[in-house]
Amino acid sequence: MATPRFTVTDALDRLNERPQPRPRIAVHKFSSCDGCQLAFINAGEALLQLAELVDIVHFAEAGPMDPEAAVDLAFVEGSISTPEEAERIQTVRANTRFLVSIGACATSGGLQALRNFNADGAAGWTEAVYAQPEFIHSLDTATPVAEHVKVDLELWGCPVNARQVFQALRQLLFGVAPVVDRDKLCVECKRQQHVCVLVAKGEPCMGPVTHTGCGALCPAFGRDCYACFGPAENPNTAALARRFEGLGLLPEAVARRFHLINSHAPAFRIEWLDWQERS
Amino acid sequence: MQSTALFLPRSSLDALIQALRACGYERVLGPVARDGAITLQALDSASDLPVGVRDRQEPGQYRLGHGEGERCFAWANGPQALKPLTFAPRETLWRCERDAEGGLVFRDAGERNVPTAVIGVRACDLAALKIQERHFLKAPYPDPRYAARRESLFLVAVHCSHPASTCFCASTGDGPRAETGFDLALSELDDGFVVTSGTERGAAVVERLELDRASPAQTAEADAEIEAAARQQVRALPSRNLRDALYARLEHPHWDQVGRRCLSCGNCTAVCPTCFCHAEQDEPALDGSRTDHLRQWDSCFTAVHSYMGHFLVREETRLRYRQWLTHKLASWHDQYDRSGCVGCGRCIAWCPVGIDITAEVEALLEPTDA
Amino acid sequence: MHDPDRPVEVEVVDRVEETPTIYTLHLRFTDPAVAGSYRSRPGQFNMLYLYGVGEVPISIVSDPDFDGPVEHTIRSVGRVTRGMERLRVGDRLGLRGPYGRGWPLEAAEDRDVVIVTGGLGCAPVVSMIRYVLERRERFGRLTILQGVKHTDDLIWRRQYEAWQRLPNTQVLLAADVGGPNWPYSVGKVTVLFDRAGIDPERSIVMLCGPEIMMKASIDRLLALNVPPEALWLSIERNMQCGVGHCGHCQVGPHFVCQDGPVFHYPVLRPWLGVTGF
Amino acid sequence: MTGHREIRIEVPVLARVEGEGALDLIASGGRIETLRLRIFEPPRYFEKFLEGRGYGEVLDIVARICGICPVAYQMTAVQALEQAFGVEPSPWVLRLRRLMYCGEWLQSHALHIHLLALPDFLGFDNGIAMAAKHPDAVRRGLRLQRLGNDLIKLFGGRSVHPVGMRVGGFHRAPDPEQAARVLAELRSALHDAEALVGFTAGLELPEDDQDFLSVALRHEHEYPMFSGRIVSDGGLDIPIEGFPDRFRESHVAHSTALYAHLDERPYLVGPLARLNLNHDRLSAPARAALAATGLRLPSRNMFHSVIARAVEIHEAVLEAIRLLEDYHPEEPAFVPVEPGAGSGCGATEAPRGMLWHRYELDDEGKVLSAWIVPPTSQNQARIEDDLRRSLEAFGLHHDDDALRLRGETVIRNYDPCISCATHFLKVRVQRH
Ligand SMILES: Cc1cc2nc3c(=O)[nH]c(=O)nc-3n(C[C@H](O)[C@H](O)[C@H](O)COP(=O)(O)OP(=O)(O)OC[C@H]3O[C@@H](n4cnc5c(N)ncnc54)[C@H](O)[C@@H]3O)c2cc1C
Ligand code: SF4
Ligand code: SF4
Ligand code: SF4
Repeated sequence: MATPRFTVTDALDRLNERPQPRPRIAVHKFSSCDGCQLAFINAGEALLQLAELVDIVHFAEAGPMDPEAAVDLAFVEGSISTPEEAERIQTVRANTRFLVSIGACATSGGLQALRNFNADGAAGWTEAVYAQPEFIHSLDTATPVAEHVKVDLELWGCPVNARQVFQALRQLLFGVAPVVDRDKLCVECKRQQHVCVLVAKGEPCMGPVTHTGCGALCPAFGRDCYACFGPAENPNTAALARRFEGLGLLPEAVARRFHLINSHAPAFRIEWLDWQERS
Repeated sequence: MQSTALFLPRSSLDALIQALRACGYERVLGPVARDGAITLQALDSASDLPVGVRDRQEPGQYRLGHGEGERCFAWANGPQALKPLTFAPRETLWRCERDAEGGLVFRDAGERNVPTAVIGVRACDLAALKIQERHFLKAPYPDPRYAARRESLFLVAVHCSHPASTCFCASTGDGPRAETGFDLALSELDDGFVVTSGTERGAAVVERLELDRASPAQTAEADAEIEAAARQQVRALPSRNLRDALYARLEHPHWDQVGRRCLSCGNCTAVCPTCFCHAEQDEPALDGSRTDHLRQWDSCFTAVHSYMGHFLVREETRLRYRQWLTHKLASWHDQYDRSGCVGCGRCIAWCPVGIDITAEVEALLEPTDA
Repeated sequence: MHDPDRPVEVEVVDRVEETPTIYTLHLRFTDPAVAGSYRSRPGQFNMLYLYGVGEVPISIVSDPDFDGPVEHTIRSVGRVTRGMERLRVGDRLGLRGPYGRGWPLEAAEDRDVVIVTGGLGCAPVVSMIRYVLERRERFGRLTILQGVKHTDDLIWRRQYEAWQRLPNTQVLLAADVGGPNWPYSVGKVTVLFDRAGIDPERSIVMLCGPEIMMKASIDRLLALNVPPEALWLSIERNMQCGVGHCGHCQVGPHFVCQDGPVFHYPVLRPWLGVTGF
Repeated sequence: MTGHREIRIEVPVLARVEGEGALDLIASGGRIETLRLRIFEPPRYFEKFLEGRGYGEVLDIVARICGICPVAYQMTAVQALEQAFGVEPSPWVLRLRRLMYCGEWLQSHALHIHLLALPDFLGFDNGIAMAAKHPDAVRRGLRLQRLGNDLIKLFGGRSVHPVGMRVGGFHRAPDPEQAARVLAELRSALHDAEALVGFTAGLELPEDDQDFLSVALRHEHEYPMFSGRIVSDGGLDIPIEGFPDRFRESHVAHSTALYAHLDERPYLVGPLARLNLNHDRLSAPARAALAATGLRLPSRNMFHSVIARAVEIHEAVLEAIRLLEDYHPEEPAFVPVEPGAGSGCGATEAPRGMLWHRYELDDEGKVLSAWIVPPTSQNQARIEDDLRRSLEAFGLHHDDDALRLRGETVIRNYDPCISCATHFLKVRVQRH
């Protein structure tokens, strides 16, 4: 469905019905690089300001520890990749009024979702990587949070942008649904007035199918976007892939463009499969 | 106002830049080759200009290269016209502060516009500027921000002598000669420029340079180059008014065909010098005490453009493309008495998949059985 | 130059809960100078601004000649309107307006006014109904035709019943699905036209509601020989600025915010029902 | 009561460390029976993902191993790939890389000192709670951390997974205006950075001397960041290529991270190891500030790690100022790269210690195999060793809470980055 989801009605009502004026928030970590939590930890002054607006009851990396506490708002980083995580995410959901998944790992499985495409499952890899594979408990897949529990708001990106997170948080504190902008990166790239690297250099830029949010960083550095924010709304991946082929990429290289950080996201998965078969 | 043609030797180009500064234009912008394209940047001196640089533009492709000689305007337009200077890609419209009692105070964002001279404006850019002025400054709600920014500009046009393969301004009647709307206009010859002024303030700037009159041979050469430029154009729109033809083809099967190629990425609308769609958004401070109300470029290719809560008026790409094309080439006639296309060809060159408006129109006009 | 994008502050002086999802806000300008110069027409709208959240176009339902607060009846559907639902007396908002063209008051004088609305009640026509009722002598018969999906969707049922009892006023209601407590018609709003006894010569028709409903009604009205020139309709499109700049509200060549939201049917005819416009 | 108390301490999730780990401790009769630092960060198989990818994709992939030190991963990988292709980056590129790396040291160390470690020494649960009582200290930390992030952003647009590096150099030279702004910020932060050295040295740190082996890079004249030989205070002095001959990794049941040993011994990498081995390479002002604290080096007290971090912050600020002062952009900001079959290895000093990579590539420049040894897995054996000794030295008569806190404090000295630790390597018994 291409229609933007602006309304998060039930969960928002639950959030707005919280008894205490200061919301209680938690930041949970699943399989991830910790980079998305840094949106908070790197926020500097804003982090201290936040601590005055809300009670941060659980945020292991920043210190507060109470993983099982009931909260109003839970931020979840990371994908679900072990049996323990599959259970823990249920507890997190049960304990929060509103759940926001942050980052590519949580919204699409992230980079580690590449394991989902391994023919012999993750087990095969465990054997290859570990001396004692029997010590490793891992699922065959790394999947987005929304494949396990109901998610009320998804913030994409690897990593999420701090501005994105704080704007969403501010809107939730106002009691309204955050704006989720799923426009293509090109829209922002042009606002920033970068010279298009696809047109001017023939680079296989993923911008035309990628969700905006980063501020068009890669084109700002004169390089092609590698889609760390995942698919935009209404992405015409097929037309872009054909264009990449026209730029001289082999089918296998075209396939890889869609098979990196958000490989598990349906729009990219389909395109990867298609070009994988051609190569 | 039509002034006498003067001649500015190439070596005096710096003097022109100085004269503009002396007349109070704190910022002098001009073409600079950067990141593989010719873009408007602040000029320190004439040596920043793209001397000997040539461009090659094709659908979905733009490349810079090097040519012969000293000329620094021997290229067609770059990725943006004047639009970003008058219609800002993102700006704060106003700020609002909320006091402890909940009272709201709305304030101006207080942005100051630097008096700016722009060298190298093309005929198509001027035509587009005039269209946008009509849009943003129309009664009863002229936009004061647009007005102030427009007011702060001094425009030095350069008549086109090197159109790209993507240009078709001759067919829309908007170029390659800059007819009006400039303060000064230049025609580049090998050893210098034929200069005419279009306004009093333009004349005041050149007066400082104490230039000789251009010789008849020089003006003749300049005219010949412009005429040749018109003849060189390989693309064209079939008519200056396609309104009825397009309105009659709203259900043409070709919309599906182009819908399959189009990325709906909005690049065409962003580079189009006449597109004006924008969206507004609030950006409150974390502590909630104040908020900025922003406006930023939007595009009829985005979902939010036609968002109506329970549905999108234009969900499918073909409908978004049709909205764009029929607005540009048809309903613009109803709104502003002319087409919204000035033939600059940017949407062709800067479309990542090279969709060509002239070719799409041609396909739409072809008779079908449907 | 006046800044058409900047709102002024208004205060909520009353709030009426119409249904669980519809509420009416009565707004007072905190600057008396602004209040003194504010003039609107039925069918026009304001851009209402919720602090830190955003602006939405909302029709004005209060009487234009009434000096009191400006009234808006709002349905909670999304970000902004749901946020506004939480406003209480004393809270502040931003307001810009009035914008757009309202109903053709002059053309309606001395004629029978037929109001056709559908869906969950339609604010723009409420302002017109009230306008007529306040100035009863200037208009002929008032006929209100309202269609709803479910019987529960009819808000202001009591209001309709009150209007029904007024002289020279006819109220006809239809629901797609009837029920035990539904004494009115069952079916689409179009089933009401035959019963309404519309005089095609004397009537001016004002429509507001979902576009398919309006399209079907217009077809029916034309079949009853109502001339196209007697038809007016109010439509909605996404609006960011309300002053003809942002481009979102275009329907074909028309900017709904400036050329509408009330359109003369012949003007809008080529675009009505065309997917994508 | 010490004698027969059976102590069972479980810290199910360690707070204030990056990633997720836990500590299990079973002791009885005044002796520790079992002590396990469990790292259960889920496996993420990076070395497998890298296989078959183009060399141009490697930097974007390895960055995602760790959100705290993505630059270290990119720096190490770029070094290995350049070695494999025989590319010599220009001195300009190398200077800028050093500058960018300063940013990461700054942000990582500032974060660790102020938000993660300081609460231990000042008696708070966490940095956020501490901010109310020590707003100045916390704000100073946040300022330094932001400055580090700003430095990284100059080169990559964002501090987590920056996008500006490429094999051969940078995609684009930093914007001079932005660089000038960062330089001004750095200058005004110099005082903070210098004061921090004295401040950390003035903390009441536990006295706990132990015997351990320090390992770090060592360069002829620079404080080590991304070049040099691998040295130890036990006399080791080898080129980085020699790493697999002397260092071994093994896998244990309770951890998804691997344990590394040098000649069968646990060893330390990280700020204290670097400082122990390289304090003579600090710049003069950094050496002076350090001397003023009276700290004697080499130090045998792991709690001095916090001081070492402050010294490195000071050094990073000084170094960044020096490098930015004569900054001028260059176009292009990279040397062209001709990919080809081969292999290369890289070693750099990540904030948490030495990071070692090795890649084998095919003739198109696609990765055939990747081998990554992060600092935290190198430290893991050392941490367990330390815990055992420190807790026994601290005294097992302390109550559970005190033991738990001391245990956590000891672990936090190493600033373990658990996400990093779990990108395990292929354990190849013999490689050469
Ligand atoms: C001229 C006019 C008069 C209106 N009068 C009323 C009225 O009196 N009472 C009432 O309840 N509603 C009225 N509406 C509809 C009302 O504007 C929308 O319901 C409202 O904008 C939804 O905003 P939201 O943020 O709550 O919803 P969301 O679904 O979150 O929408 C997000 C944004 O999209 C835009 N948008 C969404 N739906 C519409 C829409 N239907 N029309 C225009 N923009 C939209 C707005 O900018 C909105 O902020 C009117 C609309 C128009 C155009
Ligand atoms: S989405 Fe990216 S930055 Fe965020 S946790 Fe996952 S890998 Fe790290
Ligand atoms: S550089 Fe990429 S994101 Fe920017 S306009 Fe071009 S294709 Fe789009
Ligand atoms: S441009 Fe693309 S890859 Fe680069 S940061 Fe933005 S979304 Fe990520």
